[in-house]
Amino acid sequence: MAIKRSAAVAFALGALMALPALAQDKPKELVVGIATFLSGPASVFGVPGKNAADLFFEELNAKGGILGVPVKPVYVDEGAGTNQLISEYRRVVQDQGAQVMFGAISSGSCNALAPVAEDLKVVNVMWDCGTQTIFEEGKWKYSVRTQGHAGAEMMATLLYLMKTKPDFKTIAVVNQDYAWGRESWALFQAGLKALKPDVKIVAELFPKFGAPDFSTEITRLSALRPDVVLSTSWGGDLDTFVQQAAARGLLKQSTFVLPLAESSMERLGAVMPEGVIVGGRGDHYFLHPKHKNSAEMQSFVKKYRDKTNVYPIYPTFHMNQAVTGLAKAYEKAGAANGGKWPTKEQVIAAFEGLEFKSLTGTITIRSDHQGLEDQLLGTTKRVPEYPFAVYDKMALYPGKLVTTPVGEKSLEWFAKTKLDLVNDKSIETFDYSK
Amino acid sequence: MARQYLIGAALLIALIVFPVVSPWSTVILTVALCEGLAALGILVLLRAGQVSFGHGLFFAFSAYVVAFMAAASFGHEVLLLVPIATAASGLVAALVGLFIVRYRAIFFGMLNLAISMVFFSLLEKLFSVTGGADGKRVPRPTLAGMTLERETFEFWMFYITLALAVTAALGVARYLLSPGGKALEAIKSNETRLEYLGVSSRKVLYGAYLLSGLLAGLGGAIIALVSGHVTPELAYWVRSGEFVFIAILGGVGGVAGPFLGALMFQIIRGYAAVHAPETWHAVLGVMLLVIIFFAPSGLYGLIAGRKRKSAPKETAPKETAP
Amino acid sequence: MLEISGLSAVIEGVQVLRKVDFALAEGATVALIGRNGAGKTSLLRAIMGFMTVTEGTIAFDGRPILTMPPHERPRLGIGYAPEDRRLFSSFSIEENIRLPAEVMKVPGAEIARRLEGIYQVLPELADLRHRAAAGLSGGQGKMAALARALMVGQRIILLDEPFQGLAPVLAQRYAAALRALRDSHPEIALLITESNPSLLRSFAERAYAIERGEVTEVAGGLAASSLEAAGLH
Amino acid sequence: MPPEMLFLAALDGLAYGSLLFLVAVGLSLIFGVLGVLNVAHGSFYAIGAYVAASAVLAAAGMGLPTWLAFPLFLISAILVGVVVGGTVEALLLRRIYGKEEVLQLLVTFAVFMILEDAQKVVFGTQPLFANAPMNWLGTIEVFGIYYTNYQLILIPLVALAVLVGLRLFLRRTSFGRAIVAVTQDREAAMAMGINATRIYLFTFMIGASLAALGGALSSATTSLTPGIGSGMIVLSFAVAATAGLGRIEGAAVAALMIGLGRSAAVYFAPEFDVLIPYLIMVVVLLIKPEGLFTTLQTRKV
Repeated sequence: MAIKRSAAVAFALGALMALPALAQDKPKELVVGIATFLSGPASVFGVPGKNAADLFFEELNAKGGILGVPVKPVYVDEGAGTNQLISEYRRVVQDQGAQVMFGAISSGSCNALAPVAEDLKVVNVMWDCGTQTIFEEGKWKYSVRTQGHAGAEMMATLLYLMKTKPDFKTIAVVNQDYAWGRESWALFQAGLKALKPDVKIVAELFPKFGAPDFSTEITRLSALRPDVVLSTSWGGDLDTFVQQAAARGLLKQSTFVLPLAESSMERLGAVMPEGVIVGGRGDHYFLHPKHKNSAEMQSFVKKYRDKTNVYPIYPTFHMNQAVTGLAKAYEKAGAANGGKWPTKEQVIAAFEGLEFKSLTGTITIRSDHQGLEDQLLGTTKRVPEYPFAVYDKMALYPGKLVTTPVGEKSLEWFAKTKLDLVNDKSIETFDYSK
Repeated sequence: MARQYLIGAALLIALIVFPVVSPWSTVILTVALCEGLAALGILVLLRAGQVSFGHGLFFAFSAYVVAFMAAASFGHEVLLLVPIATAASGLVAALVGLFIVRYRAIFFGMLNLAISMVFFSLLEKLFSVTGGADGKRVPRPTLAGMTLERETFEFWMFYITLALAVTAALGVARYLLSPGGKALEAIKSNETRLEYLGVSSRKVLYGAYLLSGLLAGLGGAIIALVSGHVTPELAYWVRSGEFVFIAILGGVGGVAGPFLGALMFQIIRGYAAVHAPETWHAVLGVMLLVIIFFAPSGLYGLIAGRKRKSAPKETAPKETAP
Repeated sequence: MLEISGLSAVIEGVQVLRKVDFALAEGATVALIGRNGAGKTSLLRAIMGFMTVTEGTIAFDGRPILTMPPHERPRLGIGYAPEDRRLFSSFSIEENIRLPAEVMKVPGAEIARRLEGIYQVLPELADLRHRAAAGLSGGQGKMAALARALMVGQRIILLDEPFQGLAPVLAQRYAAALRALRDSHPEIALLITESNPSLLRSFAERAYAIERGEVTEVAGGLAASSLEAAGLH
Repeated sequence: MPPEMLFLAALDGLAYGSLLFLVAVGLSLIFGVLGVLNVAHGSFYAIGAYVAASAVLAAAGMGLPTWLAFPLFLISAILVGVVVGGTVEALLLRRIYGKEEVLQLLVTFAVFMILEDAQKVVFGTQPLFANAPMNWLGTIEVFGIYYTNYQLILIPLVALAVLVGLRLFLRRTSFGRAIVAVTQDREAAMAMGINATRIYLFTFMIGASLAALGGALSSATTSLTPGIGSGMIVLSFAVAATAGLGRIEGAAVAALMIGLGRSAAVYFAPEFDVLIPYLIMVVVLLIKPEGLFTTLQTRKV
């Protein structure tokens, strides 16, 4: 608190400048700035991310912090708009002395922050954003992503759809009208054309982000009766869409593919019927078939539920990966540095090739700073244990299988997809079990 | 009079010294100056009793011009980008102004809002051209032919912006004292009388609208350069509302007001971001209420001393010197 | 009944009433004569509570009413017909006339009774009662405004320049209506402002002159000689 | 495109336009009477939605029957209008009537900023929805396509009831007439014994309640997330300005135009979907500066 206040005073008076700790000297604390949505519609991810971060940092500090240095998170509101975010980001680095930044949730923010991080020479962990272009079109020395990207998500979704419903003939898409909605569809479409060139795309709808009403879209889809309806929407938009579609019988007419539905499952409760294809931007799921009974998972789910009253959703797992990845990178860099406090450059170097355990699997950071993360998809099923739908007929796609190789561009890689990928031997499958 | 020069000079000296004492603040100060420029444009229109809830249009337009030009090979120079983008915004203001000067009061504000929202929606919708809601990155251009490191670039951009802001403020002050500026006040107090005198109030307002568009455009061009990224949010109505907020916060009594307001706005927002990252909107809202109810002539009025407390219809003092 | 003493008032810092002393007795008819801008309207508005009063008192039946909010003053039985009519244009004539009684929750039967009385004084309005107020001529409008003031003016009626802008025929008609009112309701006090005193000569018992916000009583009422003495002719 | 699709598009537009009308008419009423363009109007919509959804969920939690949701919508709307709207008017707006328009606007802008955060603090950031009332009313089949009775019938009916009710209230009741009188001439109305201060307060409460009612009704069809108010406010501005500020029937027509225009866009030119309301507004204001339904002679409300 005292630090916070002095920072604010410094801000107001401009009298003080906290210099970043010199390399090798262990700082009194490691300030980690976290850009997350605290306002606006995306706070459905931002606030759970923050809640999880509070838990993980508390845990980390209870175990002695990173290399014996306590970690202190500082939050920045992504909802304030990109320009404001950029100046807040700078302030946290230059004024509050953050050596590490977590930025951010929105791909737009990540794109905007990556060059700023280069300029400021600060370790930038892209903890949640998905755009695959960031490391495919740019080279960022100081930025690293501790999770998979949109390409991996869409590839796994496509493979799962091809496997569970191989003979569909028509598809319609209803995505939010912004970069993610557009990009994810472009990727999916490229892959679909390669695997199933005769599929007819009957409607491409991009309702406004945050639209309160999808009646017209639903009427159109009801009339067109596509075999498959894909929507990569999330948050309130997805909830609204599924609710309105369910009420009007559309969910019974078409097979819905909702790659981000994991984060809406608990809220949608009884609305979500069986037979919907769902995913969660990676292998994150509190009922992960391989890890749901691990001690770490059990303790996290309990703590998180005690704090927030709801089950954890994917951003909390992404936050876990960012925090764990950071701690492991520091340990690796520290070890390489003879136990001394590493420089930021050493930490970044340590990220390359780093492998660490997450709550649901293993993350590997590639040489291009992109994380490899497994992808879990399933089909909804209603069970008596939970008042909401759970995953059944799950398939776990290894990150390496579904992530665009280093040096290739996702869109081109998708266009080359081969059908044998659908039944690759490395894909594990599971059914729901208590 | 002397007091007003003092305020301006004190503000200027503080601004000149600040970045040297506290280098991390240059960008925030530059952003404040840009918002101050846009708010100065609002002030010009407020003199005529007109309030625009759509100046984000000009702000965003020039910012996007910068973004597009900077990405192209021929526009990689600050000294080229800023004047061209500002002129482009001026052109838009000249076009919009043609019909908008026919409107007054709430309709003036509404139409400005509507046009800026059309532009905002286009920026979001035309994903393949504008990058949609994620916006566009602005690569750092050269400055007078030199390729600069971030810190040096920001340092110089600040002083260039400061010089531009001072020039703009002095220019606006002169304008407000000129017959055109005086006529502007007549639009607010008694437009019919103005017309009787043979002055076309539309022409007068057109001039003011053009000027305010240019000022907002200048601010937008620079903000695109220093933040290195443009998003449609620059044209959103809340942003336009902030400009009016800043103008009132600073006080419309003198041209230093908007800059005082912009600085205060950044300071409060920064302070709120540290202490209440989840409720910084509310902090700003409360601040705005406090100013409106307890210091209706704004910060400028507070410092310059309130002169006309009794006249409820004219909360805006009429002194025009900086 | 209405006692005004030492009343001063300002509009945007400019003094428009200066230490006005003025009295209106039960059933009296009083003229307030003055040029445009002399303060006639300001005095009436002060009585109705629309002025910033800087000093002095206004008492009604011995009770000070300066602190009483404007909307409660009509409830004392004060009816007010502003100079520029100010009828509510989207209502019909009768709706306009009924409005003040309705908002004061006067019982329906009583409203009907009063309406009947009003139509007796102003019979031409009875035929126009369903016409929209927006479409009235100047004379009809004045009549309607008078009628509306009558609806609540059980004690006092304030008429601000009722003859202003009326053609001679209509002015005569209006004066006749006032005389009819005098006859049928002798208990109601009338305060009429005018710039042309000759119009009121036939029925005003007392007259005051107002000049630059200062009020003086015109000795001997509106007799020609005293008007000349007061410099009003 | 088969002709019945046009009809179906119109049905979608009707439901959407009705909801828009409910919110916009409150804004228009407040402007017509108080002369204040209330930027915080969208917040009343959002708060109404949150309160209604919470009430419906709480009632369901207590095992109460679903139909109770409908009276709860009304109660929540009035509660929000009276408590939140009333507080804003009595505490803040009352002090700035007669000041410059821009100051009044900014006061409501400040209220908007404060209420945006207040919603987050009170209701959290997770999407909230309570769709039981919508499902309870069932669906209806039109040309082989299912519509919810809630959206296709209930919401337009409520909008119609509000339109007719407001009209009757303003024309036929003495309180309504007092509102109209104050709108046309505040001072003359006071001289007729009308308490203008009270009229302002009640009008503001009614306007805010209407926005909250729109929110309450939408809470059964849509997910509530932070920021729903700020989108709604510009849309209702567009409706109110297109109609002519203060015009009640006009707001109904303009809301319908925007609703129909939007759903036509989804069918024929999806790219123009979000542009439609603003384009309609710009075009109308350019041709008729005071809005579609304002003539210089007639007064507001």
